[in-house]
Amino acid sequence: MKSKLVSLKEAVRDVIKDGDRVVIGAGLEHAIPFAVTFELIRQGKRNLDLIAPISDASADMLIGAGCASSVTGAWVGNVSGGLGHNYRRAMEQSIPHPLKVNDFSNFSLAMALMAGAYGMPFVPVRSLLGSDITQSNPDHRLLQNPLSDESDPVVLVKPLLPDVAVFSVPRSDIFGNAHHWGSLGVTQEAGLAARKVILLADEIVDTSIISSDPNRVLFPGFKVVAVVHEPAGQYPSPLTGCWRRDNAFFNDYHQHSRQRDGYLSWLDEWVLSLPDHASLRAKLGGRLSDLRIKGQAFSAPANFASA
Amino acid sequence: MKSKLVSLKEAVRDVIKDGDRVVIGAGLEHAIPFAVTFELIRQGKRNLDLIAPISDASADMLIGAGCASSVTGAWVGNVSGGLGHNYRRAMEQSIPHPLKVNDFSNFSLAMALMAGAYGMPFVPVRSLLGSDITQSNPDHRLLQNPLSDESDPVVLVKPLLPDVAVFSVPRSDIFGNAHHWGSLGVTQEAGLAARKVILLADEIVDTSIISSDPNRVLFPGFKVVAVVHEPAGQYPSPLTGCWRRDNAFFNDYHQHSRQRDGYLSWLDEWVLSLPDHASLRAKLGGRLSDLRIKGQAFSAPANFASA
Amino acid sequence: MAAAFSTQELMIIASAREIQDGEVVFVGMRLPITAFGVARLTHAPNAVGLFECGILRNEPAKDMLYTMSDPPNQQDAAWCTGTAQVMGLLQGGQVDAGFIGGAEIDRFGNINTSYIGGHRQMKTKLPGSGGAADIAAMSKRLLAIMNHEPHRLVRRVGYVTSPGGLDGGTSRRKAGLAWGGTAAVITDRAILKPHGEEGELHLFSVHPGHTADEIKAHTGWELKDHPLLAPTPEPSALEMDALHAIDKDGFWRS
Amino acid sequence: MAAAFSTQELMIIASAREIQDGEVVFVGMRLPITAFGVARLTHAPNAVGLFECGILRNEPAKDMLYTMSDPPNQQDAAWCTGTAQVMGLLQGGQVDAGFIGGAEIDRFGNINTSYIGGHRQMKTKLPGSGGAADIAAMSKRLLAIMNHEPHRLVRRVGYVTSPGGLDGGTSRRKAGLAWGGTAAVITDRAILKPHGEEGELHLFSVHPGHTADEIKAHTGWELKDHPLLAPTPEPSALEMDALHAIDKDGFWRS
Repeated sequence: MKSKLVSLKEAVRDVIKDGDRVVIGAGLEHAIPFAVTFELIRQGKRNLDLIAPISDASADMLIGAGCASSVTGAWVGNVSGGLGHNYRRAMEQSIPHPLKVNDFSNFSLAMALMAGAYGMPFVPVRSLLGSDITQSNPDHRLLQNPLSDESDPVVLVKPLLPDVAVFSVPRSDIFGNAHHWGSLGVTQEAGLAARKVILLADEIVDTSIISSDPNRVLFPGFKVVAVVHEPAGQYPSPLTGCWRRDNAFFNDYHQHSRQRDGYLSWLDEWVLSLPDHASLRAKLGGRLSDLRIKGQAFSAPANFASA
Repeated sequence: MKSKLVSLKEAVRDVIKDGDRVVIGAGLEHAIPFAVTFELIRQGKRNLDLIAPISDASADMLIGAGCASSVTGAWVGNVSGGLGHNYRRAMEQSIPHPLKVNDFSNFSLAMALMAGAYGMPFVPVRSLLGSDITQSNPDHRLLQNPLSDESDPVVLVKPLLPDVAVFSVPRSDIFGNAHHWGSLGVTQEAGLAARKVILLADEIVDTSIISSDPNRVLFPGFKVVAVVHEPAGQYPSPLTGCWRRDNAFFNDYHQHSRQRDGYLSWLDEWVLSLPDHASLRAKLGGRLSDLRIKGQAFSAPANFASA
Repeated sequence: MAAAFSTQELMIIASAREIQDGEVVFVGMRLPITAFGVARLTHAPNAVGLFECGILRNEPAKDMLYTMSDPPNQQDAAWCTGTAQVMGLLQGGQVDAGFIGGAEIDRFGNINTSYIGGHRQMKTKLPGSGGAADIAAMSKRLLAIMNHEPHRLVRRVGYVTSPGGLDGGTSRRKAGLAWGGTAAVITDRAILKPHGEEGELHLFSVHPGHTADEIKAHTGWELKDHPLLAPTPEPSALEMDALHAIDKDGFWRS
Repeated sequence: MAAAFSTQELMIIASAREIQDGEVVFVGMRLPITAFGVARLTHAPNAVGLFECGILRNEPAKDMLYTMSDPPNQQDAAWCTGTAQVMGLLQGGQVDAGFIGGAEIDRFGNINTSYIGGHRQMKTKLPGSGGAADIAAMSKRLLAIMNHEPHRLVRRVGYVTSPGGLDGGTSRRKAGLAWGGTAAVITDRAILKPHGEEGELHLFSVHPGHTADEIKAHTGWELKDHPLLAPTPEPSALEMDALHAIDKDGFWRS
């Protein structure tokens, strides 16, 4: 098998195209591959459709930088600060340009990705009943349950089929076989539904490490087209077993992004003036190493021996 | 929290009622809780609906003993031998009494349990198109996709909501928090869809072992109403990390069950004459201990430390 | 002996009282997760908490959380899984109660966290539902936490992100929601609960230091008295001890 | 130099040739899993194998398997998961080929493993679909393995467990199956492949030691010649070496 190891620059350049439907992290607030968010901004990608239930402040950053023409999600903001200022400016004032939002709830988005993952033509969701989400997103179709003789409304949600999904993982081999742990959000569904997957691996390990625990794999390695070895690629979000969250970074972003000018200077300092993620790590220095998880609370071993 | 630890006899007596819709194992050929199959026969439970994609020879044994009035599944037989002789006698000659079969395929059954697990009113399945399974099981409704303007048939499958699901697990605490590993079949869906879960645990461990690896848990402990400490409760099926399969036992069952008389004498020897599963373990003696997995191939540790 | 307490501490304790023993609760972040901890240490030792990122916890996390996905919420969790699994329990009717917040709530308990002014004539874009719509639709009881201002407690929200009683009466059931609805709205001034055939929110209890008149003046509809209207009971010493055992640094004190 | 080989060894090697490099294949048990191993060791080193119990393997298991769930198939798997996940890949069009067996197959490749005589006038109850219906409906190419007897290769099966070409022509597409269909039927006497507008199975190749006439006499419909009809190529030394490397005990030798 051929190694899929490439640089962050190559992965973003070669795999993500303008206009793609992309999942940049599927863990809500966990394991969001911000290194790809930053690199998409540096490479000036355009007209992306950002698919994610939440992905913390990643969408807000991409919207402010003009990379996105639409958001397919349940929540866009900054978990630390609440509102997403760039999202508001785009929606309310078309700054830097107009944005379309395809409204979902967290569960309906999970089910839409599940429908994509498992080849379902649609998925019936009851948890959208009563919500105006079915009004603002006409893709969601409110219908009578065809199996019921009594009044029984259901919402049919269409499958989502991302072009590319990007995930931060604690460890992967060079072929895209990877381990995930902690809360998973919609990672499995997004990985199975996507045409192509990019992994940002905190650590590159031998295949034997991954195959020692095949239950910790969420989707097959053959879905993965690029593996990037990028420690703290999820910074400033947390990654179970590896990194804590940098709450101050999110607060700082929230304050600076309140005004367009402040956002642009934040962007210059933290993204555009840095050539790559290694430069961000270097700039952070001790602030980053303080976030490294140094304790050990290991999973009890599971035996897979066959005899 | 109160301990849920009970004997096999108590769990089967108190939790599984005549007429219940029961899942006796969801791993196809893996981790089938045969100790419960045998105890259901000993207690003379009646009119069960057996829900399972496959469950190896468990359904055939229960059918021959007169415990089941229907099977909701994809395949009934004996994986080693192919055909299930009791299943054939029940279907072809109503021996010991007539049996209803609700035809599924493996995937449609998985999706029906998923619909039960996630509160879906139905689930659309394409993989039943073209099959006469939609003819012999009129619960499966062939309809036009309501979201498509072109001809696009889909099959709507109803959710399955078992009364009780029983699983063999390598380890559980006394509250029903358990680890599963290896191939999972429809275990997660069945556990989430069932009203009540019984666990047969090969080993009882402290809660801290389970919470050291919350990703190896498939459904919440609050679904579990009874935990039975029963080593080799899945014998003669295999259990990853614990027990190999006793192929000879299945072959022997296949030969004996060819004729009704042979089945009845097999039943007497291996089930009715034994008061409990400990007696079966004692009867097997070295034959069982030979199947114990003694090698070690441990999963690489995953760190869950928070700092 | 009643200890001194802040408004937020009172809201936490009032929220804790809404959790019953053995219940499965979507607790979310901020006040509710602390309320869950207080409930477990007092009257509800067997309550369990769900988080939509895919976590079930029997006990609250041991360290400070900025988000529900932070490492302390992962360590020693009872279950780490996906959003579909935990929220599927919700849609399957297996979740007793859920807490959500909001920017606007109306007299039938509908909550808007999406578009102030409605999606066609939006004045302000809010972040959106997250899991709130699902939790509002599918919990057996919905518990809302709000700041009590007239522009937040409005006669009718411009957009229903998370359904309460919709247009009141049977309209929630007619929309296909077989169970659930607003059980209580806990504000910084009062607790409101639905009452009457229409299920309109009524003033159920008045927090210490506030008056019914002041509360009504801060409510965007003509708020009526619940027949059981009473002062909100002050936190007991037991409740305050439990809260202090969790909030060691006094985050909710000020 | 062609080595001596058994009929089953020939069937395994003929099956291996149907697997292309890099493909995702539902391999199931018995002959196909061995064929997968041979293919990986010869022309398809990057093929991967799926098992409906919830296993993906890059390399075949190292020890003897009685069932696909046996411990040797779990150890060093590339992915251990559930049935919904692996078969969801199938319904999502991500599986290139699938192998199934059967009791009856008809001239359009439809397979019956449920009810001989049909479900209304059943003569014999067979075990049922398992995953076969799903694999037949949703693999990009279906590969069937059968013993070649007139009562097994019939004009029309009494019950379609696993759809091939249904009534021939466009009937499979009209049933809503957007892709797939029978690519080859590998028997102990021959290989049949669909041909012509109707997609009826034709005699594609004749195994060494057999004749077209004999094969036609053992087929329950008037079997026609495929335009590419030829002898089945004998196993090469490379293929036999690969097979022997896997089947160390000569299980398939007799």
